[in-house]
Amino acid sequence: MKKLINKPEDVVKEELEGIALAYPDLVKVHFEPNFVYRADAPVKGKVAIVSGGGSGHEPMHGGFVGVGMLDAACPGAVFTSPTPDQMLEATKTVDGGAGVLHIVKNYSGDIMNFEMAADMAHGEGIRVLSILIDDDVAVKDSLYTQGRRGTGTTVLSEKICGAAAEKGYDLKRVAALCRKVNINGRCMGMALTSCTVPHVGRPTFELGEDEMEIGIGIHGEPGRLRMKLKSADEITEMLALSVIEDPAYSRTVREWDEAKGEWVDVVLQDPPFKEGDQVLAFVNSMGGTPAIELPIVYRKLHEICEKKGLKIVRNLIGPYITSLEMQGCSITLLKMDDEMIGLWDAPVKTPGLRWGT
Amino acid sequence: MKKLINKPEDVVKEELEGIALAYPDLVKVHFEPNFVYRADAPVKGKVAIVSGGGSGHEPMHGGFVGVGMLDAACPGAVFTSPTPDQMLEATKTVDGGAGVLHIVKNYSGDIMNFEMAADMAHGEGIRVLSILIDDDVAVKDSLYTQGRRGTGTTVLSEKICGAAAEKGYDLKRVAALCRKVNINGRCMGMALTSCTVPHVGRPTFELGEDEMEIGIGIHGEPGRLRMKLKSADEITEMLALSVIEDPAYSRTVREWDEAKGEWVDVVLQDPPFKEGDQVLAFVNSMGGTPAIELPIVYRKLHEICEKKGLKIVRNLIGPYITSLEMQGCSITLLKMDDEMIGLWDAPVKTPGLRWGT
Amino acid sequence: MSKIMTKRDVIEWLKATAAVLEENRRYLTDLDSPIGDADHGINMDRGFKKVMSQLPAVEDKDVGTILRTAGMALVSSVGGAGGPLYGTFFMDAGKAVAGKTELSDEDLVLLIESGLKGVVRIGKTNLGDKTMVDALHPAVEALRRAVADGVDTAEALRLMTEAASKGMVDTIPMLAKKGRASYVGERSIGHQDPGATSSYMILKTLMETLASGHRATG
Amino acid sequence: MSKIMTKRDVIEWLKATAAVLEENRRYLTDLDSPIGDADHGINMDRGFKKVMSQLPAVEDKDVGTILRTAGMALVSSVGGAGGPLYGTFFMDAGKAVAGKTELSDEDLVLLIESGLKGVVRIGKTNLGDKTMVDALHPAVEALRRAVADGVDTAEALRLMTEAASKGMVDTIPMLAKKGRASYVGERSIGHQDPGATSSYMILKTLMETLASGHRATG
Ligand SMILES: Nc1ncnc2c1ncn2[C@@H]1O[C@H](COP(=O)(O)OP(=O)(O)O)[C@@H](O)[C@H]1O
Ligand SMILES: Nc1ncnc2c1ncn2[C@@H]1O[C@H](COP(=O)(O)OP(=O)(O)O)[C@@H](O)[C@H]1O
Ligand SMILES: [Mg+2]
Ligand SMILES: [Mg+2]
Ligand SMILES: [Mg+2]
Ligand SMILES: [Mg+2]
Repeated sequence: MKKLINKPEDVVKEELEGIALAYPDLVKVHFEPNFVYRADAPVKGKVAIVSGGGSGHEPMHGGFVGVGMLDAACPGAVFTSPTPDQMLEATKTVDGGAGVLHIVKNYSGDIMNFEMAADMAHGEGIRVLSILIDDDVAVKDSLYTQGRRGTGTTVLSEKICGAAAEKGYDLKRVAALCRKVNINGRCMGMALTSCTVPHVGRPTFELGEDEMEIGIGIHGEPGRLRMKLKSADEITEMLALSVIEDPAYSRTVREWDEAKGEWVDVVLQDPPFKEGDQVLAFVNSMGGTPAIELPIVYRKLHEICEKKGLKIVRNLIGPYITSLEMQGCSITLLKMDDEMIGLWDAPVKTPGLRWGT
Repeated sequence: MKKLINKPEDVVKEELEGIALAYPDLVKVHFEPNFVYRADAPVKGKVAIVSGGGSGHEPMHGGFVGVGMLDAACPGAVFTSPTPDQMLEATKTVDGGAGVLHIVKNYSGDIMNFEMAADMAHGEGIRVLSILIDDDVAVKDSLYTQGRRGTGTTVLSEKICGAAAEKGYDLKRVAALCRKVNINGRCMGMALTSCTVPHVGRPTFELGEDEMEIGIGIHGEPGRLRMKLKSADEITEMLALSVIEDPAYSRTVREWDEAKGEWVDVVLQDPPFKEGDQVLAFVNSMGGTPAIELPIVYRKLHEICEKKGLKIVRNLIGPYITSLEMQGCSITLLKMDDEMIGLWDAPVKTPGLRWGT
Repeated sequence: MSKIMTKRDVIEWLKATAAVLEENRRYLTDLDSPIGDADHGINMDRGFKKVMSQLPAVEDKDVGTILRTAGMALVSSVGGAGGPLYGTFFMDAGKAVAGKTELSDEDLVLLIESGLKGVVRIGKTNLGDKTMVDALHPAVEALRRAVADGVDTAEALRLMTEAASKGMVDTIPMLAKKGRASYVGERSIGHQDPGATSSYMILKTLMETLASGHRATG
Repeated sequence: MSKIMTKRDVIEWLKATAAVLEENRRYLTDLDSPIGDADHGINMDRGFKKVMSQLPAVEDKDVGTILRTAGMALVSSVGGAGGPLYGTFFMDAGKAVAGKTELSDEDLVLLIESGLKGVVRIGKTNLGDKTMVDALHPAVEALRRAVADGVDTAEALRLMTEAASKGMVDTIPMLAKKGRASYVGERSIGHQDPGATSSYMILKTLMETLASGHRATG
């Protein structure tokens, strides 16, 4: 295993120490339980947004804490959802009195841990709503399984909802917006190489020199199928068409119902993409794929979107939701409306994403 | 070879096509000869800054074109300096009448090609000054060799000089500032893995599973020595101390003398770092090292700087001057004064670096 | 009803489990590679190390408190799916035997059954989803039946462990419907579920602890 | 003074060089790996392909124009160190024989010597720096001496090529002082310089072209 680390068990702790030293004007770091939070938290009267998940996806989520995005992020061990006490503490720390939105990626672990945390927070009198992100079209069936994973759309929802909270949206409105972002975003990823979990010390899976894995998640979990290596154009076409042509997808998710004071099942349906849609195109590096390759993918994606009548109105290109040093990419398309475009353009000032003032 | 590319010979062309499609508000791309230039070039009355070098170091240089940084960048083939006609055309395209500064990394190829371009531009009546960046302390001797390579300080000089040009500095002043940045910046890099030049198809060098290469350049050229893999703390210490403890370094560089109308030898000397210095600390990923590992390096670097009495007043952490998918990092320290800090903080709006408005 | 398990046995069980999971850290992680994210062994080991660090503070307390403390330690240190599931298993098991310092056969059935119910409640798991429940459920059934039939404790625990083992192996041909393994669809077939495997280990360790415990105390 | 090289020979030389460099693309790149950046063969091949594309437009022109065109094509397509160096080699060689359509022995010496001088001017290269100059310089010396001694052309070219070959091999033990190889310091020792190797190939091709050319024209 070749990594710039010390002991595997210290990776997350030392990473957080580095972040605390590097960005003191943007974030603070709390240890045991571990979470990164806005330097000026709590922001009075503003809805706070908290997310979290396993480490190894940097800059997500810790790198997205700051003005105009997340109020706090809870990093678990590498690829392991964080624990309820992290989320609870983070939630308490950043609540500015207007309530807290939990943005949760759809993995059993994340859901169970975040639900426990939300229940504890409710018990302490804090308003918490949760929105699930489940956008990974590589996972087909939702009826009898966990359903789609949360991938690329997570980053986009954090940016857009963060801007909305900054603008003064109330908790319900931020949650509704997050739900809207989720059902309008779809993602699919692929890997050229595996990644190596520091604690494990060996690649999670073995890929031949001429093989790749399609429909990969962000945890080094295997994809839906393995195939012979293809060209960037062919790979982009496979991912883009899977995303664009994905039919209406419907699933039941659990959300907290404030009026009833209980978790309720909510049925959500993704509207399929259609000609004339305005989209944000997000070409993401899995971590080990360098910057020279991403515009090659974007170029083909642009061509395909044009052919399909989708108009790319914004884009994001780079390593934003990664899988350690895995080489590969994912493509996310998010259907945009004017509200979302405005919020996307709003200033953001975090270690990982920064524009405006 | 596993890369998201189509044909090796099309990598740079297609990358540029992608950049043109992705950032039309920031940059335009000219093909044959290839260069990326500011969307609003030429900016009348502003000194223009042009850099260039082999491809494979993205986002450098093309990703640094835009408001507050470069006016144009000339990408050569992968790891091969661009040709004089690229620099000449770029220079002519962005000259706003106030002259053009060429920022040139100290490699024989870059120097010769840039000198030819400058001579041609002079022949066409364009004011061009050139400043060499040679900051790589891994290269010891300068008396009988090419001297130090240009590495991390290049990025910093482009940001700082870009801001100065934006502020209205005249050509001589921008050049003097660039010279100052260069002699105050030092860098050293290392590799955990080799990179693979697309045209070659195999790793440039072979490293054992437990080996690393210290004092590496940015072209997959071997470093000064190979050793057993060490921890992030040990690696950081090796790099940081090489940079911090590097003695006064003196070399003769060639610069264009406008008054004499010829190239003249200029002797430059780096002042060694000393206690009390304010520095910008730049922890750079070689391309394949993911974001989770860099704060671990930064953390140790911070500790060492503190111990040595250097005060980190600004930092930059991420993949900014890369070597394709190589895993590894480099550390650059740049002694800052108030002028440089102000220029560092000034707004920048490029595909690869963005803050302020 | 004779007491078959003392407070000390419970503590021994947790300690032995911690040792077994440390030993099988790599094995459980390897099982989690082809159909998961290669962390189950790491997670369980981290969790039970945390349990070990919390035990001294409650050694004098009742079985319920000990188990709930273990569960809370797991919830706050494991993360992933394993954290809430095994955390709930032990917290709910602890609640079921709150206040007791010695357990009868029936208490033991109640303890394990309550743990299983907690897992199912939190995980919304069905039998055959290819999870730890596929090991836990048949084990609880076997234990309950044996105790109801008056089988002696050692044999009842053997039957429980055997059922857990069979349930664990039976996950191999299953198509995963819960947890990360469900993402790989058809490719989950042919691999043994790591959670079912750790559950089997925990129950087997229970059997062994009580066997050696009884030997020790005659 | 007899003319030993026609305009057509020059074009054949360039064409044959393009073929040789294409064939040795991998080999030259491999030589550039341990002490450089693994692109010399790629660069030279790209450059001479560009030369080939420019040749048709100047085939009717004089030798000087043909060589200068080749040089400019190299400058504008090779990049790196090789581009300006070989570009200048051919541009300066061309300037030295401007206007001529046939070359004598002495013209050939002048051509190659001017090319070498251009390389040294641009590269600020000294003998022994472990560069192409270490192949070119002894080759020029050998050719000049042979021609001055009245040795016949074929033999003179053989001596030139032999000297280039020896110069090339002599770079192996050298410590590099110019170009990328200088960055690796001591580690440059023991490796043959890629630029010296391509220079040798270009000169060897010249010898072969004139040999076969002379056979062809009797
Ligand atoms: N909904 C569920 N119900 C019961 N068990 C589950 C559920 N989801 C996952 N599991 C169990 O958890 C195990 C994986 O645990 P672990 O690897 O620690 O967590 P993660 O999947 O978050 O990485 C699986 O092998 C499975 O037995
Ligand atoms: N200053 C110089 N003078 C003469 N030849 C040089 C000089 N610098 C480099 N070279 C030659 O150039 C060769 C490398 O060419 P190439 O690989 O194409 O360029 P680069 O080093 O820019 O990648 C070296 O092997 C050496 O022979
Ligand atoms: Mg996990
Ligand atoms: Mg090169
Ligand atoms: Mg797992
Ligand atoms: Mg080279």
